[in-house]
Amino acid sequence: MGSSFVPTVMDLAYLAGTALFIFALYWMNDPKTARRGVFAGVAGMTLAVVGTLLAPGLVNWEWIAVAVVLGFAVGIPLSRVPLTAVPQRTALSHAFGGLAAGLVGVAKYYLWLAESPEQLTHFRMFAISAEVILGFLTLTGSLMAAGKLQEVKWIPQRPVTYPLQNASNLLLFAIAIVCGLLMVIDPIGYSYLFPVIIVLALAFGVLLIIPIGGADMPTVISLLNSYAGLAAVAMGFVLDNKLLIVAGALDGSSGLILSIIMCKAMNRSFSNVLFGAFGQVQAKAVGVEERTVKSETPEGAAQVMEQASRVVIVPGYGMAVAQAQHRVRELYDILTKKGVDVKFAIHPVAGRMPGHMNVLLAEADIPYDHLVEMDDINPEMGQTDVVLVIGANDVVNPAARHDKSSPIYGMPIIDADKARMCLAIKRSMNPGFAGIENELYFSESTYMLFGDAKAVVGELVKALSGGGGGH
Amino acid sequence: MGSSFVPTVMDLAYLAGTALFIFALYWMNDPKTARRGVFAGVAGMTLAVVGTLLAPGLVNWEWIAVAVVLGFAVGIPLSRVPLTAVPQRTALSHAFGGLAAGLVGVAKYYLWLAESPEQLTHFRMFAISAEVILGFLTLTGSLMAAGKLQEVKWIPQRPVTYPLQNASNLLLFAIAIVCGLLMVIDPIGYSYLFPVIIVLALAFGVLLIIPIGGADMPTVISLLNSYAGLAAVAMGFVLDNKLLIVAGALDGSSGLILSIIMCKAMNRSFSNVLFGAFGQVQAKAVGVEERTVKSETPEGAAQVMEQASRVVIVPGYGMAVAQAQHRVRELYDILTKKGVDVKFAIHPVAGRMPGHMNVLLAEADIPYDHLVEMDDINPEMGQTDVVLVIGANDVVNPAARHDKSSPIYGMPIIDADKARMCLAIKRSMNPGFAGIENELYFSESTYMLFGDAKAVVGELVKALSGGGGGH
Amino acid sequence: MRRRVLFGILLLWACASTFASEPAAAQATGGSSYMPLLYVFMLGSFIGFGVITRVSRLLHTPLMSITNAISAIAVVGAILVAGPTHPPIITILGAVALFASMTNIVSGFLITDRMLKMFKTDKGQK
Amino acid sequence: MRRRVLFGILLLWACASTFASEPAAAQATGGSSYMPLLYVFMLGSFIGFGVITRVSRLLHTPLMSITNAISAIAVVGAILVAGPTHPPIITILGAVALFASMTNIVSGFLITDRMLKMFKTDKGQK
Ligand SMILES: NC(=O)c1ccc[n+]([C@@H]2O[C@H](COP(=O)([O-])OP(=O)(O)OC[C@H]3O[C@@H](n4cnc5c(N)ncnc54)[C@H](OP(=O)(O)O)[C@@H]3O)[C@@H](O)[C@H]2O)c1
Ligand SMILES: NC(=O)c1ccc[n+]([C@@H]2O[C@H](COP(=O)([O-])OP(=O)(O)OC[C@H]3O[C@@H](n4cnc5c(N)ncnc54)[C@H](OP(=O)(O)O)[C@@H]3O)[C@@H](O)[C@H]2O)c1
Repeated sequence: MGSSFVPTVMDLAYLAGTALFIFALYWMNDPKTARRGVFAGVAGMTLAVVGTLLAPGLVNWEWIAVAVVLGFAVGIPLSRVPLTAVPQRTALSHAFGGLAAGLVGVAKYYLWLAESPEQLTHFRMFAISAEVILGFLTLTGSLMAAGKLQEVKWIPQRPVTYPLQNASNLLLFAIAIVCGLLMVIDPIGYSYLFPVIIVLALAFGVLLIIPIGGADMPTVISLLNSYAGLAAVAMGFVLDNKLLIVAGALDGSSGLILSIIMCKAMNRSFSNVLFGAFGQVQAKAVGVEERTVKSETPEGAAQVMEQASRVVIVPGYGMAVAQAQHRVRELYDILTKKGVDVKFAIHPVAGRMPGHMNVLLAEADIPYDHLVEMDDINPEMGQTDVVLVIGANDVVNPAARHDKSSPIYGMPIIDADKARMCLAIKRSMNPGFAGIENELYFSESTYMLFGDAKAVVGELVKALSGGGGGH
Repeated sequence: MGSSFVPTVMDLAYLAGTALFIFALYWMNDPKTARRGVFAGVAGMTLAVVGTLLAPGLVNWEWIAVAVVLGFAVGIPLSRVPLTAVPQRTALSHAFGGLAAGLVGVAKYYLWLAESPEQLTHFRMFAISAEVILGFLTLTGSLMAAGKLQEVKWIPQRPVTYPLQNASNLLLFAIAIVCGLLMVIDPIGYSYLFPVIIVLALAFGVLLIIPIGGADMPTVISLLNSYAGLAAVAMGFVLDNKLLIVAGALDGSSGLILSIIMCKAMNRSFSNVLFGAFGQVQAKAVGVEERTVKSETPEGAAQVMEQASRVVIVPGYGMAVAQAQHRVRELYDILTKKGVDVKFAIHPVAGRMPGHMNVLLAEADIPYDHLVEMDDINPEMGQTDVVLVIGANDVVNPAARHDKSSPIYGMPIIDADKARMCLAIKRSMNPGFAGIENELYFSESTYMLFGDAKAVVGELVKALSGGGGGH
Repeated sequence: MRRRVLFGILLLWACASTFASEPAAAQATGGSSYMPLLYVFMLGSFIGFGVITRVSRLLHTPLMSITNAISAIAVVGAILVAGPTHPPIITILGAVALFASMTNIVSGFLITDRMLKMFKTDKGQK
Repeated sequence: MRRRVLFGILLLWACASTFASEPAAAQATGGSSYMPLLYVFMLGSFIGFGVITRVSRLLHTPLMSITNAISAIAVVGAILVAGPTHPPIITILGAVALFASMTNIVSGFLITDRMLKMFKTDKGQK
């Protein structure tokens, strides 16, 4: 009973952990059950860790304890980053995930090579190669992505291109694959190729990210999430562990689906994101004929909104940068109190990560049932008195609907131009992410409110509360 | 390469078969892709069969060929039954499924017992017991259900009850379980218990169905589907075959979910269906005060419908029995041609199996996008001029909404009573499935059209086409 | 509904794992060989619940007949019993099982397709 | 969307099974031992696609961080490398991997919960 019983407890812990992870993601389908999902995830992870610690033959308890304590020491501060830094944090943590997968693969390979080479079957070697390539590629790729997002000085934000870039990257990748295949054929004889694979994977991660603009990073991060998941799957194949395989497959599909959703909402293809060097054309798009722009004072805007019966607020990346969400909340409160019907229109790729606006507005305690998705709010736009655009640009650019030459042509947008009046808060007439002008801001019915989003919304609130007077 | 290669082809065929079965059910989510689903199912099954035929050591090709040919010979006619007989056919085929699972379990047990008793591990024996119990229980249970549905003479339609029925059934089942457990503990020593288990399972299948009324059979059939699936799962555990396990799990969940849906739509619980002996109270429900019923001639009804602008047709079990769907199609055509807006209101448990009305109306070529689900049509009932109830009863009984003492209280219904006028086709004032009177038929605004559904609808059509005259 | 489904999954899984721990404790060798099967069962049930709850109400009758056909996958076991050299009685059991499964496969898929062919929109076929 | 997802599943699966057939042909013994793992992978991917496509758009940011935490399941491998008696260099690799995974677990779950706590309806908490 004694020693044969422990593996069974471990097996059951893994089985239960697998089910809990599935429930964790299942419960994320609704904000009401989502926190239960986190609980299930934590429970699953705890079962997995405890089950593993029951494995026979573990002795290096000090090492384990130190690593765990350090993990907590670094992990807790990392979980407290401001919401605007969440993309970077996510990238960084994919780097950690890649590192862990890669290191385990390396350790397992050399262990088997030294102690029991017969364990290195072709299949295992295939799995180890996949794990190591995916792991190290994710490591450097995610570090680059995090750097670009954090706007670290020595990592160029703009896409860097050079002649034959895609061809040489492909060549490099092909070499790594060939080395991997050789090792699969003879895991022991070709053991000297193993470090080569590692170096190639590390280099490939860097080269893959260099030609991608900082602004495309969210899509890339999602893909890297997928790779990190697949690395965990490969590790599962190496260690013959089904929990790892399922958890990895869940992540792999999550990353893939989120990046597909982002690509679709931007009306771009994967290959365009990865190899299109999007964002470098930005500089060219100046020099069109001068057009007139009307601007308005916060006081005037406040008056208009006060008299409206339906106001729709369209938040964008600018609101996130300015951290204006709490002021927006005040604006929402005061308008609602004055009897104005206020809704938020959320574009799927507003901001810089999927669901970005939702979290920000939720942070400011705005009830999530007032956040309306693009497809649901667009039909109501015609009956809206005032649209207030706060730091959004591409997601309200009507060119996406009709200008076939525009780089964002075909991307679904929020029809802010169809409302009776549009107020737009931004600091200048500079373009947004896609680097193109927005004709909405030159339209008859649009009035600009120039300035930082936080400051302008603050003034709106002041004007509204000062002005007093019921509706 | 030679012999070690074949199992791999088999493995891959099974893997692909598993994926295809999942896609088959996935594609059933939409009528547009559903036929592709059947194709995937057939492909998966073909792969499974061909993969198995490649297994080494098969010699009895004549037996296999004969069985396959006979299977086709019986299967093809069975697939041509009229749609009204589909419930019976389904029950019969669950019986076949249970039989197959049970026989394989028996064969495997005696094979291992004779040739290699060490193969009979505790786990395998557990799986075999489960397979045999579930299989044989499904066999007799489904035969009983098919008999009740087909109204075979020597199987009583009404629930049969006797004192201590549930207790004695439970006792029987407990004995079977104990025998099974004893065999798990010592598969060889207790081998004489194996026939006992078989007999108990066969008996239990009969006893389980006896107390259930013929009209509750659809729910029971769905549950038996679930059991047949679980029997396949058990067989998968016995044979160490993952394809069987997945396919069985898919069926198991399908049966369970469909029966849950039915129970919910009838506002009853599982235990009420299984042990409630529903339907035996029917005889008591007579003797209420005589109330007046208005009736109408087909000609009068035709005139009313011709002048209406919105007509909603509520089909029920009576339409299925009378095979009136083709006449209903003619009625639909002629009314539509006269400019009347005609919709069908489909209650989830109208008829005798889930989706019954949809198939019948589809058979009569009525476009499925004109079939509206209960929840979607109810809000429109107030603006409907005429509701035509064709052989439905319980699904339009307003007592379900307000009469707490009614056995169907709480069951969601189609609000036919809220329309300006209601026309109801049935043969008499007899109650429907639940055996209770329907106050709708005594209401101010209801006019009865007595007669067989097919005949009455035919007369309506005649009156409408004869009457001529645009709208 | 969702609750009940979750409950069902948990129940199935709890039963499976309870029984699983028992024989493993009793037999020291190969005690974990059935674990992969349990995983497959658990994951298959999750997929089943996910896929079936998405099926259109319109198609519940064809759904019943297609799952019916799929559960005839017992044909695999029947072939493996009927095929190899065995005492005749075993071969007969296998052949009967094979006949029964084959009947279900043929009639199940054919009737499903027959029903599905009937579903049309205004714009004609499909 | 649906098409692409299906395509993704098929692709993953095709890759997996292609590679799977190769080592099996080369080594006669235990050639099928990895099949259960392939099944688990395939079924897990199906579940992943099914579950993730149902996640509310509202929660895509927390979704990214919770999957992030879950992919730190690599912790299992890290413990199994760091724990047993091995040459020190291996233990160090394992410990670093353990540290990295532990960081992801802690920060991933904490930040997800922090974000989810913010989502409220009009009727207050939850
Ligand atoms: N969400 C995602 O998952 C995701 C992923 C990848 C790519 N993207 C892309 O990101 C873009 C998102 O569109 P978006 O409309 O939200 O943003 P955007 O097009 O990048 O525009 C942001 C606007 O905010 C203004 N702004 C910046 N800082 C501000 C401040 N402090 N105060 C006020 N205004 C400020 C900027 O104009 P000024 O400089 O004049 O102030 C700019 O025009 C889309 O093109 C989308 O394709 C999104
Ligand atoms: N669909 C499912 O999955 C399912 C499963 C289990 C139980 N059920 C139960 O079945 C019932 C279905 O409700 P329902 O309203 O469809 O049917 P119903 O309540 O059984 O009523 C059918 C009515 O049709 C009439 N009828 C019978 N033959 C006829 C003919 N040849 N011509 C004209 N009328 C005829 C009968 O009245 P006359 O005898 O006076 O003509 C009867 O009142 C529900 O109570 C439901 O709970 C359904």
